[in-house]
Amino acid sequence: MKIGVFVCYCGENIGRTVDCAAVAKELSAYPGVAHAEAYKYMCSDPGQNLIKQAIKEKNLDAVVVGSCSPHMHEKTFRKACASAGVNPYMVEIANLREHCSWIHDDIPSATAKAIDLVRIAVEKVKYNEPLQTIQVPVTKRALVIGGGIAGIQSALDIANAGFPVVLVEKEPSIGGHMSQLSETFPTLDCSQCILTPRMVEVYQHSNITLLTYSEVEKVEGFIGNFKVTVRKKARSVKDEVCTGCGLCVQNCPIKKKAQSEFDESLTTRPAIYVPFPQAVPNIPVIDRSVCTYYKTGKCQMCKKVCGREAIDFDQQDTFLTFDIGAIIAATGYKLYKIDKKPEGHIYKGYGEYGYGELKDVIDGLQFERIASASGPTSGEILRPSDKKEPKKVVFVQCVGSRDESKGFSYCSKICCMYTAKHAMLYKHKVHDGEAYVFYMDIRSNGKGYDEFVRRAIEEDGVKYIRGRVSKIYEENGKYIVKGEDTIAGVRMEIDADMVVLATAMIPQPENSKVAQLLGIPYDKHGFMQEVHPKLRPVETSTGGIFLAGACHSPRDIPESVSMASAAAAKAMVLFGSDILEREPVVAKVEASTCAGCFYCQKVCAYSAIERKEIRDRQGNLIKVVAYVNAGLCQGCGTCNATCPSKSVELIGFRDEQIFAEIQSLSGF
Amino acid sequence: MAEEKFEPKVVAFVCNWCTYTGADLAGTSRLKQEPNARLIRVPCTGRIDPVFVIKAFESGADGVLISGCHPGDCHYNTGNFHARRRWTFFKELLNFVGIDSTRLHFSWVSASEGKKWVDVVNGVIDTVREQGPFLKYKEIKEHDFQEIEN
Amino acid sequence: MSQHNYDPILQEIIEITGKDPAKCYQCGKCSAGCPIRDYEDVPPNRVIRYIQLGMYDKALSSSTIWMCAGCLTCSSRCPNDFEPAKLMDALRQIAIKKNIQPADKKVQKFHRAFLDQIKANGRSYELGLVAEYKLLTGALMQDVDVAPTMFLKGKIGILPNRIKNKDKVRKIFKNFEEEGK
Amino acid sequence: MEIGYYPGCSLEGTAKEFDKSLKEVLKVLDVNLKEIEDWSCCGASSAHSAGNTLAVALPARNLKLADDQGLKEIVAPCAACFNRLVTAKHELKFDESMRIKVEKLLEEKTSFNADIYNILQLFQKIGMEKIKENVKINLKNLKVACYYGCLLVRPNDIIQFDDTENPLSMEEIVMASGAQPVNWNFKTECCGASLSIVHTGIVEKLSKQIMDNAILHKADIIAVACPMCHSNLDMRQLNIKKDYPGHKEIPVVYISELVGLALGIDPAKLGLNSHFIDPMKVLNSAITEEAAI
Repeated sequence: MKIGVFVCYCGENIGRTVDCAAVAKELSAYPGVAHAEAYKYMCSDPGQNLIKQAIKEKNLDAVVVGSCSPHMHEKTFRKACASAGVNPYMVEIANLREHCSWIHDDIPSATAKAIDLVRIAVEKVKYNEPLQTIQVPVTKRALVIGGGIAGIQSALDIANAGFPVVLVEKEPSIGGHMSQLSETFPTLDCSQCILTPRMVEVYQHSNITLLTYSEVEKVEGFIGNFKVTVRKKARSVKDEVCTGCGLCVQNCPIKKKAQSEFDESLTTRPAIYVPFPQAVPNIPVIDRSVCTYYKTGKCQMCKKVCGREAIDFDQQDTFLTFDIGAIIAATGYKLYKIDKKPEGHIYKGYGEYGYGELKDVIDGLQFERIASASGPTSGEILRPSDKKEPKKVVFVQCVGSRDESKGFSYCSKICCMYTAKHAMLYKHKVHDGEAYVFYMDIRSNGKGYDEFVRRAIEEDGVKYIRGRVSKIYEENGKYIVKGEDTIAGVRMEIDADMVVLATAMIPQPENSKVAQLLGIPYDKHGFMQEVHPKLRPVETSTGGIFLAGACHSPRDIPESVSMASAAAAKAMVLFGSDILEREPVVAKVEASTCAGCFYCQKVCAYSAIERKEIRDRQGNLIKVVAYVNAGLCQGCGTCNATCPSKSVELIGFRDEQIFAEIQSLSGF
Repeated sequence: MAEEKFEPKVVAFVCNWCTYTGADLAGTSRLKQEPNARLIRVPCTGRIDPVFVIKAFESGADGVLISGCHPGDCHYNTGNFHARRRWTFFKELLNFVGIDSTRLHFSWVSASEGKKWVDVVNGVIDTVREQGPFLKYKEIKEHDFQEIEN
Repeated sequence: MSQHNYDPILQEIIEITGKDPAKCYQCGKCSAGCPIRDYEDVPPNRVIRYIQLGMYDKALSSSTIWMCAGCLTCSSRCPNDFEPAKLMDALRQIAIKKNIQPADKKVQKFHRAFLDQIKANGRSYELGLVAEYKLLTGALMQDVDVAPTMFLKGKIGILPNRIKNKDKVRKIFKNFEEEGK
Repeated sequence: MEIGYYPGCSLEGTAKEFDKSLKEVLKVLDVNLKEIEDWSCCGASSAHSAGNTLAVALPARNLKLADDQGLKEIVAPCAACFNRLVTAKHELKFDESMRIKVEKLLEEKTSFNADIYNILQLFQKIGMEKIKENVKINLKNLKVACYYGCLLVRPNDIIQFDDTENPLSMEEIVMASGAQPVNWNFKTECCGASLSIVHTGIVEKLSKQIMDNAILHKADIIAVACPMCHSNLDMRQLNIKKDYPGHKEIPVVYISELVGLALGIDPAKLGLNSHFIDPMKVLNSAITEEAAI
C-alpha cells in the first residue's frame, strides 16, 4: 500500500508549536509511506490540488492528513481524494491542531506528539478498506401517532404536499386536548371553532388514512423502510355502515356508570357513546367495561334501535400493516393529578391540598369544561359540588411544576397563560366575583402574552398574589386557602368558593411505551428526547423518527403547531429523494464463526441485530447466527466489543485497525 | 527509582461524540495540557474491548484512560451504559492478571466540558507520574505468558 | 454543593444544615404554612432571603429564629427540597455563639434552663425547669393558676428524678462546650 | 412479647397518665415493657438550638444503653423523644463525620441497632386483631378526632411513618377499639409545642384553632400520642376558657387511655381522672347511651 502523508501548518496555528516540516520528514521514512510533505493551508484549493496531484503522480492508495480536527475537514479531504480516485474511506485525519498545537507550548514535545499522532493514523489506514456508502430506498408514506392538534397539523402538512399519511389516534375521536378547551389565549378565540374545520379536513383528505380507536402495535425496520402494525380496537360498531345518527347513544339505558373523559369526570356518559358532538369520526364506540350486554348478555337496546345494523357485539380487534418511510410521534400530554400516590411512585401527591378529595378544588382542564359553551354547565361558571356560582375563586399556579419534592423540577410553561385566561373568563362571566391568582413567577414570553396577563390584572381586576399556597382545606362549604404574599410579607388566608389548580403537564402514560416501540430515548418523566436541543429539536436519535408537540415537553398550541410543521418538513425532506445515502460505518457478522449466542442482540440499542438461519443445500437448518440490519445499525460498535467469539466487526473501526493504532504507540 | 525524569505514557480511548469533541473544545479554547496523552478515537465507549486496554499496557502505556459521554447522554442511547457494566467487571480481571487496576481511569466528559477534559487528562498524567513507570506487564509477558503458552 | 460563595458564615450554615440556602427560590410556602407566622417579626422566607443576600445580622437578630416552634411544616412542604426549620436551628446556634441578643430573650432562656436541668440531673425536671426559667426571665406569676392543680394531680414531682450516671451526661455537655471553643 | 421502654422525662411528670395507661393496656395485650436502665433525657427541642452534635449525643447515649442491655426494639411513647431518637439514629448511620464527633462527646463508641417505635407503631405491631379481640366496652358512639401533631410524622424522609398531611394509623387504632374517628383538617397542625411555657398566649391560640376544628367536625374528644400536645390542649384549655369566652370545652386523652377504656380497664388506673378537662362525662355518656340501646 502506498500512503501519502500531508501535514498542514494551518497558517501559524499548527506551525507555531509543531515543526511541520520535521513531521513530514520523519514520516517520509516511515514504513508504507510513499510520499510526505507539509503545506501552509491543506484545506485550501491549492492544498487540495497538492494532494490530488500527489495521488496521481505517486499512485497513492491511501492518504493521511495531519491537520485540524476530523470534525472540521474530514469530509473536505475525503471528497478531494475521491475526486482523485482514492476511495474516501482510505483517508484518515491526525488531529494536530485541537489536540496538539493549540494545547501545548513546548515545540520539541509538541512535535514529537504530532509525529505520534500521524503514525497512529498511518497505522490505521494500512488496515482500512475501500467502502461504499450504503444506499436504501425510501417509502414515501408517513405515520403520525396521535391525533391532537400537533398530529393533525403534521398530517395535513404532509398530505397537502402530496404524500400519503396514516394518522393513528388511540381515542374514539381526533382533536385531543384542544377540543376540550373553552377559549384560547391570548386572543380568546373559541378553541373548537378553530379546531373543528381542521378535524374535518383530516377526515376528508384523500391522502390521509385516519385510524381512530387504534394503537401502534409494532414498529420494525428503519429510516425510509419501516413496517408498522396498527391495532384497530374493536368499536363494536361497524364504522363503514354507521351513519352517526346517534339513536343508539340516546337509547342506551346505562347513563351514569361511566365518567365522561371529555368532560374530565364532571359528567357521566352512556356505555355507547361519541366523546363529544363534533367528534371526528362521528361514530360511537361501546365501552365494554360498563355495557350491560357484555356483563349479562341482555339489553342490546342499541342494536334494536339501529336501522343500519351497525352494532356488532362480536367485533374483534383487527391488525393493519403499513410500509412507512417516516414516523412522527405526537402523543401529547395529560395533567398531573394531585391524589395520593403509591409508595415508590416518581411523583408525590399533594396532601396539603387534600389529595384531590375536595370537590370544588379542580384542575385546569376541568375549569375549561366548566367555562366551555359546550360543557356541562353550558359555559356558566358553577362549582361542581352544589352547582352554585362561586363568588370567590382562587387559582393556584405551579401545582406539581417546579416542585422537586413532588418529583417535578420543570416548569410546565403554559399554566401562567391559561391561569390568566381562566381568571379573565371568570371575571367576564361573574362580574361581582373575586379572582385571586397565587403565582411564583409570571412566565408570559410569547407574542401578546405579557399584554394579556397585564390586561387580566389592570382591566379585569384579577388579584395576583406572589407566593405558593401552603394548605387548602374545607370548612363549612368554603375552601380555606392559606398563602403568603411574599412581596408585602403578609399572610393571605382566603375563604374561597372554588379553587383551580394549574397542575403540571406530564406526558401521556403511554409515552414511554411508544418511545420504546420506536426505539427513541425519553427522559425520566417520560418526555421524548430530541437528538440536539438547539439544532435538531424535532429529530430523534433514530433516523426517520420525528417529534411534534407536548410529547417532547410542555408547550402551548402555537408552539405545538410550529413543531408539528417542522416535523412534517423533516419527513418531507426525507421524501424528497428516492434513495438514502448513509455512512458505511456499520457492524457486520462473520457467520462462519458466529456461535449464535446473541449477546450482541442484547446490547444493541437499535434492535439492529436479527436472527438468520443458515441451511445446507438440502434445506436442513445448520445454525442460527446473528445478522446486522445495516439500515438500523448506527455504528456504535458495542456488539463488536461484546462478541465472545469476535465474529462481529464494526466496519471502519475493526479490531485490527485499533490494534494497529495502539501498537504504533509502542515507540512513544 | 532511577533519578532520571520519568515521563508517563497515557493512552486515552475516547468516544467520538462526547469526549473527543470535548477535547476539541479544550483545544479551541487553548487550554494547555501536559503532552503525555495519545488519544484513540472510537465511535462509542461501548466499542472499547477490554483487550484494547491490555494491548495498550503491552505496548508500553503506563496508564490508560477511558472517557465517554455522561450516563444518559450517550449518542447511541445505551453504549456507555454497556461499557460501564463491562468495566466494573474488567477492573477485577485486571487485578487478577496482575495489572494494577489503579492505572486504568474512567471519566465522563461531554462535548461541552473542555475544562473538565483538561483536568481529567492532567490528573491522570499526574497520578501515573506519581505511580512511576509500569513495569509489571513486561514481567508478566516475559514469565507468566510464556508459561501459559508452553 | 454549589461553590458560589466562600463566606465563612454561609459555609457554617451549610455545614450545620446540609443544605445550601441558594436552593430557596422564595416561593413563600414556608411562611404561608408557618403556625407562628403572626408572631414573628420577619417571615421565614425573608430570613432565608437575608441569608442569600449576606445580611446575616438582620437574620440573626430576628425574633423568627427563636419563635420557630420546630414543627417542620415548612421543611416537609418545601417544594425545592430546602429545610427552613434546619436553617432556624443553625441560626440559633450561630446567634448563641456570636452572642447576638434576640429582641425577645425568653425562648433562648427557656432552652438554657432546659439544658441546665439535663446537665444537672440527667433528665429534665419540670419544677426545677419552671423555677429556673422564671428566675431567668422574672416571669414569676405566670402559670400560678395551673401549677397547684398540677401538683394535686401528681403531675409535678417534688424531687428531681436523677439518674445514676449523672457524670456521663455532664461529660457530654462538658465536651460539647469544649467543642465550640 | 417483650420490648424495651424509653419513657422520657414527661412520662415521669406531666404525662404520668400516658405511662400509667400504656402499662395497663400492654398488660392486657401481653406485652412486657423493659425500661432502659439509667436512661437520660433526649434533649428535646432545646438541644438542637444549642448544637447538632449535642442534639445527637444525648439520644445516642440512650441508644447505646439499649444495645448494651440487649434490647432489640424500643418504644418511645413521647413523640418528641421518638423523633429525637430516630433522628439521632439516622444521623449516626448516614453521617460518618457526625458519628465521629458524637463519639468524642460521649467519649465512647456509639451503637444504635435497636428499632425505635412510637406508640402507634407499637399498636400496629401488636395488631388490630389483638385489640379487637380484647375489647370489652362498646365505644361505638364516641367520635374521636385523632391529633398527631408534628413530631410523629415529620420529617417524613427520616421518620418514615405514615402520611405527613393525612395520616391514618391512629384512626385505625381508634376503630379497632370500637370508637369512630372523625375526618378533620388539623391532624398535623402544630400546637406550639415548646413555646408552651414561654409564649403561652400563642400556644393557647394555636390550640384553640385545633380544638375548634375538631369540634366543628363533630368530635366528642381528641386523642393524642404526645405529652406536649396533651399539655397544650388539656392544661392550657383552662386559660383558653378564660381568654376566649364561649370556648366550647373538649376533653383530650392519650390514645392509650382510649384503648384502655375499650379494653375495660378501670378509668382511674388509666389516669383518666388526672386531666384538667374531665373526659369522664363525655366517655360515660357514650358508654351509657350504648347500654341503653
